[in-house]
Amino acid sequence: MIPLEFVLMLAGLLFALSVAGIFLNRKNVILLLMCIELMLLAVNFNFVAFARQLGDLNGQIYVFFIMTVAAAESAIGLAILVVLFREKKSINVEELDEMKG
Amino acid sequence: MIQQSVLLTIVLAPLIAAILAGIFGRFIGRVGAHTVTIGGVALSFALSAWVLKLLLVDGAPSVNETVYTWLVSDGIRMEVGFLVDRLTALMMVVVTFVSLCVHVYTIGYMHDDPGYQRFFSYISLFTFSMLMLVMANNFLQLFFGWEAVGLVSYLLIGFWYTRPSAIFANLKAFLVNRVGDFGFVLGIAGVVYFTGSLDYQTVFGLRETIAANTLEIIPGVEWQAITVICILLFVGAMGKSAQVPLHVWLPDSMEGPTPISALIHAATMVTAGIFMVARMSPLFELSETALSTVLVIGATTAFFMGLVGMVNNDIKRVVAYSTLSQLGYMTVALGVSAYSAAVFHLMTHAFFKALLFLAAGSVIIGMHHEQDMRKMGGLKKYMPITYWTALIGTLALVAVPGTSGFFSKDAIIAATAASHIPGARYAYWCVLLGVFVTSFYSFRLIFMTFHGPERFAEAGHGDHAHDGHGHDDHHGERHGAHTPHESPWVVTLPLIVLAIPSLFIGWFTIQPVLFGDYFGTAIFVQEAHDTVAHVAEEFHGSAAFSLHAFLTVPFWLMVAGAASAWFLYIKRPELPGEIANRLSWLYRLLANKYYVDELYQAVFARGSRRLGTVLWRAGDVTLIDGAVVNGSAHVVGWFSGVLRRLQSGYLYHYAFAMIIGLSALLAWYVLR
Amino acid sequence: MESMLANFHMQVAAAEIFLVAAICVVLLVDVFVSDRTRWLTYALSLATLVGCAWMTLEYGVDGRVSAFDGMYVADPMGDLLKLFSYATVAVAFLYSRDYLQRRGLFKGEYFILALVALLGIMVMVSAGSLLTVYLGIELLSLALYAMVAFDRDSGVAAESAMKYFVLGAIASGMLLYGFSILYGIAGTLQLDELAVELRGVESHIGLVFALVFIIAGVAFKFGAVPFHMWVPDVYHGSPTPVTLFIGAAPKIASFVLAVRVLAEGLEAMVASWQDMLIVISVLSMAIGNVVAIAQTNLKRMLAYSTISHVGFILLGILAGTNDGYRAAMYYTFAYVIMSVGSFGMILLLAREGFEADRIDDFRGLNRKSPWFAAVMLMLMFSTAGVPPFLGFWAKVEVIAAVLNVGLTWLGAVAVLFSVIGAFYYLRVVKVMYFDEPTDTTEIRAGGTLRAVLSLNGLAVLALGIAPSALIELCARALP
Amino acid sequence: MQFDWPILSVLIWLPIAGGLVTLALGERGIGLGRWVALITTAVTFGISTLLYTNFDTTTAQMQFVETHQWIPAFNAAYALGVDGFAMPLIILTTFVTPLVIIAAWKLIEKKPAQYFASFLILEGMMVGVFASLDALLFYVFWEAMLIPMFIIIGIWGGPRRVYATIKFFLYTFLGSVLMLVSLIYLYLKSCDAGQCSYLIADFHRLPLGLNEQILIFIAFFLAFAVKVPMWPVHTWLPDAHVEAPTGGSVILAAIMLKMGGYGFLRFSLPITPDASAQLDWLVISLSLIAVVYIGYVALVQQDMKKLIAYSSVAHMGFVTLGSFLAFELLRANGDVRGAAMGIDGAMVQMISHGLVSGAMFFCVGVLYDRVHSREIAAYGGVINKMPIFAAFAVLFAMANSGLPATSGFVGEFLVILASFRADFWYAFLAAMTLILGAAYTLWLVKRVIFGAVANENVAALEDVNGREFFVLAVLAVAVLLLGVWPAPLLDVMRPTVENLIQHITVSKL
Repeated sequence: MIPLEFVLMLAGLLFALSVAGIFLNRKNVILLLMCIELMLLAVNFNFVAFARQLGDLNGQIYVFFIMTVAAAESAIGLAILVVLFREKKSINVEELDEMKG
Repeated sequence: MIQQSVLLTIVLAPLIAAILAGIFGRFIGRVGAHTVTIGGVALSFALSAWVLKLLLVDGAPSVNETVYTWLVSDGIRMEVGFLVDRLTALMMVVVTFVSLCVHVYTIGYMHDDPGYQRFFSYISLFTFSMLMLVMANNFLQLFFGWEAVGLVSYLLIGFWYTRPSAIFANLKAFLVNRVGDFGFVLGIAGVVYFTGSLDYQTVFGLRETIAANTLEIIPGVEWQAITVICILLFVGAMGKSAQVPLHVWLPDSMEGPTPISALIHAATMVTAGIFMVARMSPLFELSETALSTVLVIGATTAFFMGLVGMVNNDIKRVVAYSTLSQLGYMTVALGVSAYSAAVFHLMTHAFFKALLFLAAGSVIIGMHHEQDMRKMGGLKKYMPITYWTALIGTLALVAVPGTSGFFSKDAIIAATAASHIPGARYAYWCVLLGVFVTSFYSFRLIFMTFHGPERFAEAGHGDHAHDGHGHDDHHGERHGAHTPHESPWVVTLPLIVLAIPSLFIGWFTIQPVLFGDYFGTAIFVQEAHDTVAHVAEEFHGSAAFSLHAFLTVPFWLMVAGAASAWFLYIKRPELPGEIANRLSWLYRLLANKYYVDELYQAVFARGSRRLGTVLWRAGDVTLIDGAVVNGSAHVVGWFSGVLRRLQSGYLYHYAFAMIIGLSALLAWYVLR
Repeated sequence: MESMLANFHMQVAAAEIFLVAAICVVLLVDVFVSDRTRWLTYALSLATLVGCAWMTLEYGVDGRVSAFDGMYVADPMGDLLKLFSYATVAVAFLYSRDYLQRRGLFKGEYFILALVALLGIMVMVSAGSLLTVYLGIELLSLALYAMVAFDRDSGVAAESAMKYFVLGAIASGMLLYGFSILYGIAGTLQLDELAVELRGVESHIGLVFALVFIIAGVAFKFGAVPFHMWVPDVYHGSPTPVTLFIGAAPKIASFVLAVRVLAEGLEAMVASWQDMLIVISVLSMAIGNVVAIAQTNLKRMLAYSTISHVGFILLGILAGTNDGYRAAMYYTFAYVIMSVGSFGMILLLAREGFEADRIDDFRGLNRKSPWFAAVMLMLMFSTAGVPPFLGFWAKVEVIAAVLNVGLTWLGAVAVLFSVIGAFYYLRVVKVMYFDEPTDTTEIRAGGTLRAVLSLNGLAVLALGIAPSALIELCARALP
Repeated sequence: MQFDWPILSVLIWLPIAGGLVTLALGERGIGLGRWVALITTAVTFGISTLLYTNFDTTTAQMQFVETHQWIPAFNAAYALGVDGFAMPLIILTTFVTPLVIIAAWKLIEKKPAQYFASFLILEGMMVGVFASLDALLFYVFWEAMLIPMFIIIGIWGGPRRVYATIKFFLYTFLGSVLMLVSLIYLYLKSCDAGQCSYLIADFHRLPLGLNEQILIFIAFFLAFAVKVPMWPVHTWLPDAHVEAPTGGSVILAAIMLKMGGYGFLRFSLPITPDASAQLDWLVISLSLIAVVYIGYVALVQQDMKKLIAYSSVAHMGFVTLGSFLAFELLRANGDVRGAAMGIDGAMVQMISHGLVSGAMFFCVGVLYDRVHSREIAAYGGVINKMPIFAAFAVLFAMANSGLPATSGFVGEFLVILASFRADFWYAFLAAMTLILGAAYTLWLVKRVIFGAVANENVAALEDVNGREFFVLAVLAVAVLLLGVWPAPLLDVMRPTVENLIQHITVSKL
């Protein structure tokens, strides 16, 4: 079977990827939402792997909760996105700089 | 037995009078004011005389008692109290007597001055302060009187406060006196340090312990404590008694009304320093160094200030410089431990110098407030009383044998000759030549004012007094050529009253005061220094003393002075000008009073103002406030301006910041 | 079956359960009421809060009781925090009404979302396991994201909502990542078990990883530097009532999050997280105070002041002692009271087409209304930590806490920063008292707002003169 | 002597209550408000005199003590009491405040009710500072005091009032925050020692190591040096004074500065004696710098208020100098003879300076109300138009330059005597004030009071009215009385002073 370390590395990689995605991406807000999803997935990997390792169900239960919350989260995110688009007629991250200083 | 109530009355009568005249002046009116004050002073004169009688005739014991405790700090009682022995009593009588005369004189002199009541209240206040000073039985009260007379003199010099010159002069006088007080306070502090007391008797009792101690002021240099203290105290005396180099205020103080010049700047206040040193004789006797200092400074003042008097043309200033030089004589006497002689000269001088000043004042009235002698002359026939009294004063001043001035001054010269402490030679020559100088300027004054051609005809038109100080615009009179007239009786009466003692008092009092033990324990002289004793050996009664004088150098010097004055100002009036041109450097040096005023003005006045400006602008404003206080504020502001720019508004920057923070923490932990 | 339910101890969670039910009711009602009868929603929400309060008091506990198999913990501290949250939310409602009505925002959303957020707070307060902690956080955060954006016609609101959302998501992502590793190491999600498990373990790389990620998450919820970037924009962008709400209740949540996770779960690692928190809190005090000086917008300035205050709250927590936590709690309460008041002042002055959120809008308030100028004065000086006001005692407590663990220098640094901070509060007082008013329109605000705000101001003074009441309360909650 | 009613609490809260009433009456009710203010302050003064009449001059113990639970959580008590240091200062406070009220009677157009209220509240707090026996309570009053003064300068001040008042607030705030830290530190130490307490008396007994003493000393020093103010942290004073309204300047100079000196005597010396012994050179040299340096700076001021402000700094130099002589004396002579005199001098100087500088600011106020200029150059020959005023001005000027028989002399004299024991040069530099003080004060008098009428503003002047006359006369009487017979004041303090000295000469190490 795959050793724990590999999974953890994968998860870490995914996490790093998502983070990088968030602050490298200068364009599209949608991308941000996807990165966030990715981040949560990385976490899920961890939980599942550890749960498997420890032979303890709690971790997997946790994953289910995370998935539900993630759904809700992206729903809210998209809602906000819609409002934003109504106001700014754009979803360009670089144009979200009305407030600064 | 002398009751405290009597002493209190003596002191408080003038004070109450002053308060009445000062605060309620506008209610009691002019007459009220001078009645009250003259009454007060007369009362204290009478009582002082009585006290003197009690001490002399009835042989009452001298009083030394506390009135009340000012405060107690650190176990040291500071009290207000009276020490009345013969020295004090003498001073009291002199002060109150002269003051009384001046009060009466003032009625005439200030006759049409709007500040009439104020003036009377001031001079009464002065009498109070002076009495407090002389009657003190401790340093604290001495210092109180010391400063109080200074205050009154400040107020009186600036009496005509609209005159720029007057308010300049009074500020100057106060500050110069403060320089003296600066030393005086330190001296007192030293006394307290070594004796733990301010009371005369206690301090004198412990003087040996002071003498035993040394002070290390400059590290490594041990100084006799007694010397340091005495010199510090004497610095105070230099301020009050206008000794070189603190003499500069006295000539300017002539800005004050003439009665004041007579009372404060001739007869009484300026002699406070002399009195103080005499009082402190037990201390000064223990330090030859201090005595030498006193001696040299006194001698310098006596001679060189006299020289200045020779070239001055302002009648009051001439008298002022003569005062300086006479004070110098007294100081010399102190220096050679002839305290009794000093006090003796103090007394006689009080009479004849007051007389001279009042006479000068009378002349000034007669000349409608003209003070420049070059615009006078021939006044003899217009103001005879003034002339004769002035002449008497002059004779006393130049020490014509028999007059009061002669006895005191000759005693001083003799004492100086007898002294052997360092500086005695120098002092001797100074006082000797001083005689010539004195008689020259004195007769010069007499001749220029009362004899010779009548120059007042072309007087007037603005620029009388050469230095522009002279005339008194306060009276708002027209100046011009009107014939001088004799002054009213209120003016002349005091002249006459003062003329009498000026002539005779020396004759009768020299024996007891100088050679008898008049002062008893009040004055202490060490055997080694006892110069008066030497004089006493040659003294065989006043008459003999006077006769013998005709064979002495001083007498002929005096005659020479008088003669040359006559020659230059009556016989050949054009000569002085020529001499002035011939010796122009000397003339200018003297006419400008050795440029001391200019020096002080440049160094102290302007210097300290410049220093202040530098400290303020550079130190406070620029460095502390600018750099540190506002600087730090600006730095913070600048930071906030910079840091707020990090809040760029870009989402990815925000995220980036988070990541940075996260990785920084991680790195920190993983790598340590 | 009964036994199973029995060891659930559901009644200790009565308040939460009631709140859920109530939220549904309000939601339904709100659907059917018209704008004219909207006050019903308002009234019901307030009633709900009262009900919650009653429940909490009724089923209050005087010891630590855990329910739902340890997922849920009830303790005196929890009860106190909950009660305080109800009060805060209620005050927020009372303050916000006028403003919302004037701007046609008087909709159900605000109240319902607020209640949901409150539920989230309550769940966090009573969280007994990493799972409940997470759920609570998300309940709260999601509600807040929505609240920020709920003024659909405001561009800045949407923008700030988006920023808040994205960053918040990242933060909870980090937190979760940390949780997951922690779970892997300790093998449990229960906080109390976690504490036991970690006692033996000596700090190793994995643990540090977990710790750093968790700290990052917590710091974000607090809005501590360098995880503070969202705070100014969100405070600035969202409608003032929302700013008021965000500025108040969630601080309690952040505090409890720190206490539950760090103090209870990771107490074994105090040494490690103390250092991190020192760095974070010093940075927060520095950045917050310094940058606030440059602000012209009052909401934004208060945002930065919040950051600096978070620094102080962290001081209490990083002390790692019970006194420290108590001090932090006290500080949190004090801060919430003050910030609610400050934003309340903005709401008081706001009117149609006038936000009153620039500092200059307070010009010459002393002319217009001496009383409310005085209230603002008290609030400002209190926030600056000047006696005799509430804020001073909060500072005293936290400083005492850090001094007590030997971090004297930290105390000194803190007070020095508070001096820098004083400057911008003074500036507000300055414009109110020393400047002439620019517009002379009278304050037109409802009676309730005036009354409650006045009480708020007086509370700041009263709790400053007689602070022991609140202090004792905290002491009883956290013995 | 103890009353069965809490006299000190009354002295604190009566004015504050009066202030609140005045506020409540508002600007419309000012007619009544004025009287409320006046009567409250007058009554307060009346009551405060009871402190003197019933004061037990035989003991150094705190008197009129009240103690109540305040914050049990950290045993902070509402503890009040006075000793020989506090009592005179309290009376000074209650004495000056009514005068301020009278002086401002109808002159304040802008928000008079708030003006009077601020002063009343301020008075209560100032009394609180002097009366607190509990460090925390002390600190609360100490800081809270800044708020009304901040308002006073800011609202009723001159053109640069905002800068001045913010500078004043931050300066003093910065000074005192570190004191708070060290107070808390001391509290925790007392806990280690077994019984937690914020009582100052307990701090006095607390044993402390040298290093912590030095740190604590520095913290206190910052707080008090700023208040006094000592060079170089004095620069807030000239600005604050110049911009503040007359009443503000008076209170600032007369009372607030005294709190610095009071703090040194109450906290620095007894709590950290060893550190004081270590660092007294610092305090002494700063004091002497203040006397000389500031004397020169005052000489060149163009603004009357600034000049007086600087002279205040110079005079307060004597307070700090006198307070810190003890150790120097111990080193120089092996005994502390003279230390008591130094502290006596410091205390008298504080009271006297309170009266004199207050009076001088009143004088400037009188002129300012007529001509609306503080520039010396704008005056000249005032005496021609205002003889009575001129008389007062000269009197106070003389007091300011330390003329005997005025209160100004007593303190300086004692301090000079004492410092001579320590070191000749201390006395020498201190005595410079005789010259400098006279120079700047009398030069001011010369340029403002004397001379011919300078301009039409001066020509238009009219002499003091009854109200101003009353204020100045009362102060004049006080100044002369204290100068002619200071013994009563000294007697009140003696036990306290002796107790302090004998406490600080015992090392805490």
